[in-house]
Amino acid sequence: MIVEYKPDDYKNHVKPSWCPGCGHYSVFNAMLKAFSALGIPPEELVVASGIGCSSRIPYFIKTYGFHSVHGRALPLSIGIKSANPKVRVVVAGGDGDGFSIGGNHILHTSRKNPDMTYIVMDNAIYGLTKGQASPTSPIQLHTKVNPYESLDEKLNPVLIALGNDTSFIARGFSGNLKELTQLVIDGMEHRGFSFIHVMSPCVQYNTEVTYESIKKNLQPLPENHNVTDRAAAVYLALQKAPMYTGTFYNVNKPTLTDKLNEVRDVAMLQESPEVQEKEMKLLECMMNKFR
Amino acid sequence: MIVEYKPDDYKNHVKPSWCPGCGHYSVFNAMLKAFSALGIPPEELVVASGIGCSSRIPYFIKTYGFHSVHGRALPLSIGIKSANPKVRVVVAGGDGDGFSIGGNHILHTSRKNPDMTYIVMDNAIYGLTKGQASPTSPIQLHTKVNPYESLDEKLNPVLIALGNDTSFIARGFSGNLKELTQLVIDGMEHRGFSFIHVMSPCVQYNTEVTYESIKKNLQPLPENHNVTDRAAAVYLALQKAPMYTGTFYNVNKPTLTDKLNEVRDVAMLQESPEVQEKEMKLLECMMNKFR
Amino acid sequence: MSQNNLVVQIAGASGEGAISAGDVLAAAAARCGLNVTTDKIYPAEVRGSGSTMYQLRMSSEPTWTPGEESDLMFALNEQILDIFCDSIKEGGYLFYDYSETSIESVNQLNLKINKIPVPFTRLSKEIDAAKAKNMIALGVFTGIVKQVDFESQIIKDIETKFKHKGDSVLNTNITAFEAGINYAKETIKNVNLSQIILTPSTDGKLVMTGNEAVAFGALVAGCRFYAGYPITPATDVMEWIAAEMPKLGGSVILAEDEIAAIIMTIGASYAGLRSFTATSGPGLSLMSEAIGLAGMAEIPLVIVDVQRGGPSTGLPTKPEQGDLSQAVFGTHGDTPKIVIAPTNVEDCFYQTVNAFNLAEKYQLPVILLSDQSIGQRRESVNPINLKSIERLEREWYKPIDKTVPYLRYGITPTGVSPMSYPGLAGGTYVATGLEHNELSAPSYHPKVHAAMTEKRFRKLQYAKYDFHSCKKYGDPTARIGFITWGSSTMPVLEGIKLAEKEGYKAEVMYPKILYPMPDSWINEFIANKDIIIFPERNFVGQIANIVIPKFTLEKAITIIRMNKYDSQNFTPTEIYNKIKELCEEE
Amino acid sequence: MSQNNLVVQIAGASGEGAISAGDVLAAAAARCGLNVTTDKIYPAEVRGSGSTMYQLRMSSEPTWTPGEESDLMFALNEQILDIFCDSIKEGGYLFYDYSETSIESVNQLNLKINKIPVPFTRLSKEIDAAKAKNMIALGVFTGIVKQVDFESQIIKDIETKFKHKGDSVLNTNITAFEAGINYAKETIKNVNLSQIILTPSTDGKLVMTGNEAVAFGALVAGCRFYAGYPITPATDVMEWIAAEMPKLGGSVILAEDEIAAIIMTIGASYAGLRSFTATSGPGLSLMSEAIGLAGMAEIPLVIVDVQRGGPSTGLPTKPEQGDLSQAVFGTHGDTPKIVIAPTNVEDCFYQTVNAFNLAEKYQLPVILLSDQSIGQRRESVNPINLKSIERLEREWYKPIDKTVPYLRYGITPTGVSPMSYPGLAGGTYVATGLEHNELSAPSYHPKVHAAMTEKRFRKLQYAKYDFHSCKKYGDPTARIGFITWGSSTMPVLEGIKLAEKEGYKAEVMYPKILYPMPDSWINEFIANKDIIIFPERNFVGQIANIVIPKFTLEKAITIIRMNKYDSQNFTPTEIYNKIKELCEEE
Ligand SMILES: Cc1ncc(C[n+]2csc(CCOP(=O)(O)OP(=O)(O)O)c2C)c(N)n1
Ligand SMILES: Cc1ncc(C[n+]2csc(CCOP(=O)(O)OP(=O)(O)O)c2C)c(N)n1
Ligand code: SF4
Ligand code: SF4
Ligand SMILES: [Mg+2]
Ligand SMILES: [Mg+2]
Repeated sequence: MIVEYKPDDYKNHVKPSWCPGCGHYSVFNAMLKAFSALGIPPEELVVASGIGCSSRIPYFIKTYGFHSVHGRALPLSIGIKSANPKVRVVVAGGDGDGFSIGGNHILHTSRKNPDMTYIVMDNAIYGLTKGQASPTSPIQLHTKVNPYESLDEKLNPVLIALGNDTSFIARGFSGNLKELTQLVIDGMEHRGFSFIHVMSPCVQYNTEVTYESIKKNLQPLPENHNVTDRAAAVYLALQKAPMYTGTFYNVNKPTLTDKLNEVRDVAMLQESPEVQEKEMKLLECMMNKFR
Repeated sequence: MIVEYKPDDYKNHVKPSWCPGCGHYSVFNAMLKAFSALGIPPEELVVASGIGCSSRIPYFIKTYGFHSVHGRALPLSIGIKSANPKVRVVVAGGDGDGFSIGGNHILHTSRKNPDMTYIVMDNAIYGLTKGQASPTSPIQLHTKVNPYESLDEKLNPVLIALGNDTSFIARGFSGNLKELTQLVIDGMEHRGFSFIHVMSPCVQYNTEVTYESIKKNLQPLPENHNVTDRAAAVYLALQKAPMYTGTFYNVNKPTLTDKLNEVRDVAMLQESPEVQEKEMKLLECMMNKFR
Repeated sequence: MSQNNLVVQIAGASGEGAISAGDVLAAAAARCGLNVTTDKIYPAEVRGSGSTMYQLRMSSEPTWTPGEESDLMFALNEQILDIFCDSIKEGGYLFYDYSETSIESVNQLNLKINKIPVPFTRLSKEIDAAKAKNMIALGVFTGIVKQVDFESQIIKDIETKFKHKGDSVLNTNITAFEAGINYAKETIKNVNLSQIILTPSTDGKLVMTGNEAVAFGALVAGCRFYAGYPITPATDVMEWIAAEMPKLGGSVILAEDEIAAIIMTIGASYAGLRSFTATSGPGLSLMSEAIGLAGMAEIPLVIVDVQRGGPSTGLPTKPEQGDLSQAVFGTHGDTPKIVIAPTNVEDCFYQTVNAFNLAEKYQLPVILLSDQSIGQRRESVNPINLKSIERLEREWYKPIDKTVPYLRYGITPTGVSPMSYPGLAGGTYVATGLEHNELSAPSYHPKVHAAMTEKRFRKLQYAKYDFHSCKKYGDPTARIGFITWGSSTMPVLEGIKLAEKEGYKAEVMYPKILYPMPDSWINEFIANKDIIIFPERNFVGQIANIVIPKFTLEKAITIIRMNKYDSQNFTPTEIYNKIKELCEEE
Repeated sequence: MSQNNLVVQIAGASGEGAISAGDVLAAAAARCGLNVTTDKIYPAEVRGSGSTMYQLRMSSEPTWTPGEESDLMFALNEQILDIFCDSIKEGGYLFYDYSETSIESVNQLNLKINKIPVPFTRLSKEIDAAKAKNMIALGVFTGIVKQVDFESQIIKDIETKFKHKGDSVLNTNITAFEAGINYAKETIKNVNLSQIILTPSTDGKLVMTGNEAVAFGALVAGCRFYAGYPITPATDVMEWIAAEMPKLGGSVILAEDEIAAIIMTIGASYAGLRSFTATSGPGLSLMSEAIGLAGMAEIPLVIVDVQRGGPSTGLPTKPEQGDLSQAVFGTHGDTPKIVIAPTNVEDCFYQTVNAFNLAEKYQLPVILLSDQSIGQRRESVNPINLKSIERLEREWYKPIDKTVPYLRYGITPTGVSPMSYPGLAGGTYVATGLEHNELSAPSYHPKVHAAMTEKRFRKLQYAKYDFHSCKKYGDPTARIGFITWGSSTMPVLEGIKLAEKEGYKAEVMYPKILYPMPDSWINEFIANKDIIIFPERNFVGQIANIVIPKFTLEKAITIIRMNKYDSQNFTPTEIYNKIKELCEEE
């Protein structure tokens, strides 16, 4: 018998506590719908996060969850996925969490290509700490920590992921739930590390990056875009107006699980067949190397 | 009277302790020659580094120096440069220091564009800790920490810098001192953050990335390459064979010092002219805001 | 019985402006020349989520704590009655929203208090100021508290607070305030506050939060570089500094994380500027490695930790004194550093100045341990004589004889060696985290390591008795002694005062410099005590663990660890009760 | 006077293979059934840079330390005579390179030792093995030490060591070894070692370094996940694990830094696997924040810190016991954790097993404090009965009644709550670093925070008396007591033994679990002591600071901090002298 899960089946007893209108609701809904569409039992899912308004999402979802520390959800999830390759891991967080303190981990996670999905809810602000400039804040956004001029150019998450050779790269928008749900599904179905950059406005603190300002500038990627052409994807990601949504890049590479399995196989060739798969025997062989 | 400094004038009483043949000697020599060519008095130079064989370089140079902690030479140097904008800052380190633990700082330093030069001596290995795989190690290089298969794809430093929009990006080779010296000079003359990726072999621990293996694959950038064209630079950086040397990218943007000065000017407009530039008056005005 | 202080509470749901009204009143009282201490109380989230209470004590005497029970409470809505009303003093006054509150819920408050109906909601609607109930409350307060003329000061403050929101908002608030005054004068007759005596001093006081005091203190101490990363409850330090420091030619940098932040400040200090960063527990943990670097490379540096509930992400908006052990010991290896803690808002200013002076004088990292309760609480501060604030200069290297090599890490009797800075001819050296010789070249020689370790720690021998920063209060002949620190200090002082009035004797010692701990002062203090009590707001007894190893005991002594770990402040009554209990045990 | 142990030193310049010869000899002696302890001594860099000495003690009795003076020294070149020769025992033998060493430099060694010329260089050239002087030395050793038949074991070891370098290298080394034996048998007549009694046990022993013992211990304890970042002197833990763990189905991941490394292990443990990471001081500092997360979220985890000289980058290749304070206190907030320290190589194995069992049983981070001296020293280890090693299971959650919600953080009498793992139906919850209620939802309620803090620390009440891991040695009636830890323990034991022989009494207590400190055991120990001495290799007295606050004293006691901070090990003689001095003071 195949059990079907409705989006609501993934809702936890803890209710989302975001401000009314916050873009993160939409990401939450897209995730529930995607889980349902993929029919994954709740206990086979882990939603992991760092710290931020966006990173509170595990509490609201009735799967396994881990609300860890600021910026570290990716290495956390590498640990989870390698230790327990059968579970599906979705990492969710904010632009501050992911691109500021956590920026290095996207790069190194891409190099390992674990089979998991990373969703960044980018509101170009630090929401939880009440509104400071983030790495994606436009230079004209003045907040209390940069009240006059900004010292930092904003970064381009899709471009950076392309530089990292992340194996699946897409951009969505909280104002377009349908497209976003599909991107989450596609990302989760991708075998390898998928990165989904979601424009997800903070209605409380960001006066520059709003539903309207984003929507005006958004456009789906050209239909003929070849998602395996990295140079073409870079070219499209470099465009500031319009800003494209959809899947920029999608290539197949061995996943971390594949590689770990291969390591185990090759390592085992060092040992004689009779000890293989007998833990005690293997440990004794190892001990005897000290003789 | 203009004092002239010979390369040897920048040598310290502590002698380089690298293995004979180590690529880092060449970077050391290129730096001394560049300092001399630019005629900078030793006391107006700061050479800052993290930890690694490469990062030991400040001891060997008779300028100001800072041998800090692993991976943090860039933010350290931002502090130095903002506090003391008149000094020239050169940051030097290794691939482990810069791309592994320190990877995030290249990104965020690029966003600030401080007027300083960052030289990475890339030997695709952790030299100081006696030979473990680094983020630029080719997948076929097996070391004691990855004796069977590698889990990590190597990263492409020039491509990543392009993703970060670093304002000057070049690649050199320890086997070509003349080109390297010129790149260091060009980087230091660039107004803004310059990143110089140097292929600098470890003769002790890296059996794959050697003078020969590098040289075979190296080629100068096409003469007609337009250094302000980021997409073109990305295309060239994506090439694996040949691997290009020379300047990939060079654009002008406001430097951190420019931006800090602008912040000060705008901030000062908040205060009445009679208190400006009188420190005690300004502090009293600030105190009176608490009344 | 007459009393020389007045405790006021304003309670409301979020959006009703209890906090902004409280801030206005605190500022006005301070400007009138009264001492003021405040507190914001958020009930546990599960009950009445979103409600807050602003508590404020004003007096012509120093206000050590915001008080325990209130004389006057203004309750802006019905729900909060249940949550907060038991904090009104017997005989105190509750002003409740007559128009909205059911008579049953008022009657049901079975307390010996006076319940005064005020039609907050109706009045606010009448004047078209539905969002200004809080200002009506302030008006009522002004109408009934006649000891001081608050009116003009409150108006001035409403102006500061609302002028950037435009004339219409400003006028609405002023109209509401006036409406409250008029209502009180015309309608409220049965309030008698004649027992409260408030005699303001003639020169007005400043009012600020602990975080603002730290930020301002840094500027006055000559600090011209800040790098930081936002974190509750420390972000306001950066926000204040970002607006003001550039005017003095300084640099404020938003870093990508706390590691980058502190390393930037190390770079700036190396380059010659006084510099600092502010954070809370998680950030302090991330800074551990860099603090060790500053200790080894002998770089002056101030790190402010506005402590919050822990461990881990913990309780970001709640106070706790849980980071002392981490501040003192939280770096690998033997790291020389100084840890210092202010006791209230005013002290935040002065201890910040001390922190910079200590850092510069001894060339090492200084950690200032504030916490959410003093960091975000508003208090009056006596006007500061800026010219009298001393700035100790770093001992700069002055190259004289070019043939003598510069010994950056020269071994000296005090442990302090003159420092140069980039740009100074003849002063080049390498600042380093490796063990090194006097010339700053790496050295692992056993004798060098031993001598350099001694050099670095020699500085602490001097620092621990510096700035006379170990204070006492109470009866020196008492056999009960308290040793406490930081934000637990004021409730202890007040508790001892309460006990004294009842004839129970106790004395407290509260070091401001917590590490290095001034052993001889501690031992003098405990010499004639039989009992030492360590009140602190953490579980493991962090100051107790640091002080006890310093005891050189001639006799057995009873040690009592008094730990509070529910994120609440100590109350003076708790301290009083402890003293009483111990005195009566005899 | 007869003696039951033999101390051998092999000294040479880098490239002359003193270390590899020492390793071969250590392995051979262990396989012959002798106890062996070794040490590598690098002289201070400024003098004789690049020289090393391998010291090795073998005995049928347990070899607690590598000994202080040698019976036999093999000096492979002339320069090192000056550096190392004063460590030869009076009456001991120096074998120097006759062919190369000038007779003046030998004569000038004004020592009461026997100087035996051996033409190392000439012999090696004769057999075309210029790089195998070290093997000739091993041969000479084998030729003169007739108590045990080392020959076949040494050949076996030379084979293991050189077989991957090809037959020619292997044969050269064996030829050189044989040449040494022949030379000794034929030419060296005036060596008399008859006073040395070595009676090997019949079953051979293992030989390994402390880092290898840790790595192997982890595998035996059931650990199947490792993530790490290279750092001296801990890297060899990862290098050993990387080769072996995959065979058991485990995962070994090279992380981008220490923060990522520990967070990966937290993820793996959450997902159900025993996991660990190994690092040294700078890495431990970077891990502070994550250790707090593991404490708060109650994730079992082992962190190995192979300590090196500090602070900061410090002295990467030298040992020090400077990270104890950091291990215990180096996290913001009140963090529950366990700190444990092995005393020698064999103990590295068993304490690692304990560390995993403690972590799993109490669901918290356990820090194992090794150091460079035991981590990288080779010692014999008694063969391990693998089947007898107990693996304590985590208390897993077993969903029975679906209507009962799963309380991941349920408050229990022991503080331990059953844990589920991803994949288990009915066990979903959110692991979190925020304060939370039993259901794992965030809660800042004061009562919840207090109750959860108590729950987390309740575990430590049980852990501190677990595994009977507080050991004693010496005379229980002695009035002199030592309290020490980790790698300082063995020299203290040997020093007490030396003192006993002279009639001076002392006793030592050496806890393996250092935090939580077992108070009642400590107080029992000190009850009849007048003097407590804390020998440890750091400046500030880190174990003293942790133990002293636990004292419940009925009387005054003399506390002596005996700190060594030049990165050298204690010698038994130093301990002996201290005991003697104190006994004679009386
Ligand atoms: C180590 C550490 N530093 C800083 C913080 C404070 N902090 C919490 S969330 C946050 C940024 C949140 O921004 P983002 O990730 O964009 O999430 P959003 O709230 O905007 O959804 C910061 C700086 C922290 N919790 N831990
Ligand atoms: C926090 C920290 N982690 C790890 C180390 C150990 N370590 C020292 S240098 C180094 C890597 C050096 O590699 P690289 O930067 O490439 O320099 P190279 O020696 O190859 O020139 C490592 C891992 C350290 N010193 N500090
Ligand atoms: S503050 Fe911003 S990001 Fe946070 S919940 Fe509100 S709208 Fe969303
Ligand atoms: S180990 Fe490698 S990187 Fe280090 S000095 Fe030797 S050759 Fe250079
Ligand atoms: Mg955000
Ligand atoms: Mg390298």
